[in-house]
Amino acid sequence: MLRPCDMMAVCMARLIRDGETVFHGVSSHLPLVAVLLAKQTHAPQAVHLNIPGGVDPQRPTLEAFTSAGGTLLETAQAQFPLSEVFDLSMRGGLDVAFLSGVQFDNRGGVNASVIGDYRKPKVRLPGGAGSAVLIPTAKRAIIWRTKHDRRTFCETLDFLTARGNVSDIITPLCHFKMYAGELILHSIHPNVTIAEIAENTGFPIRYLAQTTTPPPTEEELAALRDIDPLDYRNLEFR
Amino acid sequence: MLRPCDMMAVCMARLIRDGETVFHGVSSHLPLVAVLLAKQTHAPQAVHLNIPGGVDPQRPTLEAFTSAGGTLLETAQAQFPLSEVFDLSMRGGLDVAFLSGVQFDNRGGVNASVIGDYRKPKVRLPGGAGSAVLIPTAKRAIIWRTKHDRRTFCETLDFLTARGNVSDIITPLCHFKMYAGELILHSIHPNVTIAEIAENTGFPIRYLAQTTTPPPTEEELAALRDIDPLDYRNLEFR
Amino acid sequence: MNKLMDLAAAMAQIPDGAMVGLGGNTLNRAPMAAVMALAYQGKQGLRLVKTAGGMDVDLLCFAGCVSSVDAGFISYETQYSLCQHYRSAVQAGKVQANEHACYTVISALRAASYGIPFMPVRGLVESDLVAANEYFAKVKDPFSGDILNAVRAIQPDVSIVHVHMADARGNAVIEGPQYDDILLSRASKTVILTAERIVGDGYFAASSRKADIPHFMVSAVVHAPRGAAPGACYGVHGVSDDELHSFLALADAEALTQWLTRRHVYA
Amino acid sequence: MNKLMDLAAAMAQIPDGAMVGLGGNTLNRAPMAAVMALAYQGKQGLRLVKTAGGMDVDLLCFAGCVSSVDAGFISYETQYSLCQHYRSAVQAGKVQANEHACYTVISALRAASYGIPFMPVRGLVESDLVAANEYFAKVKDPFSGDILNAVRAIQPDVSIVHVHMADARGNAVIEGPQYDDILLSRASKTVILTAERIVGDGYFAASSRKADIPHFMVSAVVHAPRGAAPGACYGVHGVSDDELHSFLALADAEALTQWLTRRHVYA
Repeated sequence: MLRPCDMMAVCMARLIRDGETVFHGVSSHLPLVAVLLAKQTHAPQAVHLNIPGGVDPQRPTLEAFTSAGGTLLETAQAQFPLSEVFDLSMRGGLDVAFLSGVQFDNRGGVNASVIGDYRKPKVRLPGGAGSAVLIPTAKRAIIWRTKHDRRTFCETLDFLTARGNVSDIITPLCHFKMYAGELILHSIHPNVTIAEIAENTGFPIRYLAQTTTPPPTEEELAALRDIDPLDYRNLEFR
Repeated sequence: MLRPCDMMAVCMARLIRDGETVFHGVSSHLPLVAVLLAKQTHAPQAVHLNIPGGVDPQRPTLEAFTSAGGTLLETAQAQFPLSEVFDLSMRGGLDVAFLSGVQFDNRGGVNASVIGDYRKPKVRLPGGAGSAVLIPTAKRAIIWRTKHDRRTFCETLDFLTARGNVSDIITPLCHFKMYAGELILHSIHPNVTIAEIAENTGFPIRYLAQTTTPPPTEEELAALRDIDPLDYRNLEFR
Repeated sequence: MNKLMDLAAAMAQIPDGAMVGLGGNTLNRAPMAAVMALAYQGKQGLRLVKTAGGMDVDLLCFAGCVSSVDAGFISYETQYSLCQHYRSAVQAGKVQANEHACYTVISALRAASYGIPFMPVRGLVESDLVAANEYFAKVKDPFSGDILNAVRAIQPDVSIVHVHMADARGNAVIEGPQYDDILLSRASKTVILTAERIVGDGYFAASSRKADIPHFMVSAVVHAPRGAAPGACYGVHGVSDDELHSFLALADAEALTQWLTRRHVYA
Repeated sequence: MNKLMDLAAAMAQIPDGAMVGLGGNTLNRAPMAAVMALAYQGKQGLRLVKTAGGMDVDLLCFAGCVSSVDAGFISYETQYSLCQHYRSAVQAGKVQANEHACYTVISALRAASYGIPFMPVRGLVESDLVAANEYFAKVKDPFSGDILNAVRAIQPDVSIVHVHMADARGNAVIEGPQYDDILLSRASKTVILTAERIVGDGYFAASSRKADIPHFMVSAVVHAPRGAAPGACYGVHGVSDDELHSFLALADAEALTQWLTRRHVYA
């Protein structure tokens, strides 16, 4: 059985190119595992950056309660904490930032702030964390979201936390890509139908070609089990 | 025989009050010794700040070639390097900065930049180091200068590096103090005459009272020898 | 100067309405013992500042101590999920959520640390946050004439930082990730430390590892072993799952008071 | 990626006219071996950046490599006195002295590091430096309307930093005072390291002391023991009085060439 968390982690990892500087923040076990996977497979020279400031942690012990804990620093080569990662992005040196959100429109807009009015919100969300500054400054902002429904992928955002360089959005159903300013369907995960995606997406699905996301290879799955033996990549689905 | 370097070090040390944050920079053996002297005598809680970032070095080994070397850090309690000392001053938290210069007017102006035109100088001086930002922001800027002549204490500066909170100027001859916006003679060092000072000062000498700087006490002289056994406080006079 | 005092005395230094910076990050090394003492003392109108807060912000909102929160992110991260008390308090209009990017909190603290009233920032290019919040503005680069965003300085009245070691004067070391705590210490008017361990006066002078926070910025030092629990403290302990669940299960303010009282008695 | 190369190859990466940041402070841990190699290679038009420079700036001015110097202070400090070659070059109009306060160099490097075109600064309230230099300007605080000073960002093309330890990829540690070198590394487009000691690839991962400069900022690593001599390198050696005097006694450019050649042969 192909689990969404495995498909998502693999899909995210494959977007990381060798040598790129890559950042993930808090509440980010899936990207954390994806970065470690990329470094263990096709992108050994990717530079793993994170909040505690551990550059390229070597086989860190993952922790359930945080993706920003000290184990990412203790096995690292160099220290380069959050403030410096932000600075790096601001001066144009960050290749990839992994971010999330709660609502997305089909023009790369992200809402992680509120449902309803900003000052009198119906739902106060956790907030965009780095999004408002990283999405416009990182070369590519890759979004992952474990919910895929019409409230998440909607025509109009309640609030625009950030718009900018979103390049990809990965969900349990598919991989969207920005193309000419529009979020289009790039590939459909195995065992998912395009009808299912359309049904759960609040804007019209457009695509250049109907392709299927290549399923995880045996090597990728083995690496995932090795990197994340306690299955924290599945935390968001529990 | 009372040496100018001892008189100056003692005079500078006495200006430091207990508990104050005090900074000196490069080319500053005299203030370095003065701060250590103050901490060893009347101001044990003064906070000694310096370029290498050693807060309150304990009996540091002094080095001839620099007043900004690593020995000030290795025996310190905390690290607080130059950039942070500047920040502290900028936000209003630095009590005393020791600075020097080459020309001084009687309104607290300091020139450490050029003799002649800024772009085509007759003499290019080392530069004001921290002066331009510390003199206006530190609560008191204390100036020391081992030359006392009419070119040094002049009517008009060739260039104004900084003006601001100069509180005192210590020379081999005397102690000037700023009073109501004017640099006035505060005390005359032992064995110096007021005529000698007037002769070597390019602006009129004014004072509220003719007083003599109290000479170093035996305790102060003993502390100086203890702190600075290789006599680096005399470097500028060699 | 000996600044050692008990937690209650240190927290009593913080007046209602104070702007309070909180150290750590989400459930990592947040100053939870201090936060519980603030709640126990019934502080009012605190204005909290943090890049990424979690249980600290949630608990203080639950206890009714908070009037505003300036932060980039408020959550327990994934395992313990959302800060429901923070969320409810904002939705009820009791707490004003001043959403920043985490970086604009950092930029605002840097501005305070540098003694300047604002910091220019890249980013925020297309974001409703700029128009929605008075602490963002446009500034013109005096050299190129270009317009960019700026954030207003944030100078907390006090920051509370949980450290691994401190001496009685307030020299302190944080092991492992320091998050934004060193900056917080510089940006704030003063700092209150809670410390796992109190070391002797000569400790840092003799060590090659110098204190990260120098004593002259600190007004109180509290010996508080496990002062970050039920969150984690790097190198000392992880999260206390049972304690976290007992807090998350609290039904109402009365239950919270009992929970705090029980912890206070045992402290 | 192995970035180890010899000093000549590393310096050959620096083109004429480059803006070059220099690590260290006065005679403390300045990258002297690299500086001598730059002089030996006959670089032209270098634009030097440093808070407080000494022999490094003086030697490059003597060798005719420099077109401008942005710094707060240029001197050997008291014992070895003034930088006569720098002074003469400025007075002859060959080198433009862009005088900063040391702090405005720091502020300008911070601006570059933060990707912003300028940094507001306190200080410079009454100073002829503001009017005399185009890199200072007035900026209006968009919140209060107050006017304050600003300094333009400085982004060196490359900074040269002498470190105690580096691995072949460019992770590096500076022991003792770091001066403004960490900031320089962040503000510059790239960094060239000269290192007392080269450590193995796993060194920093296994150590609790993590590298201060991460590998991805570095383009070249040179093994250069005594790379700060005749200046001092904290914990390794002090100043070389004889060598300093032999340099200070050099009469003219020809003597300098011989002095550099001799050192190069022995390097």
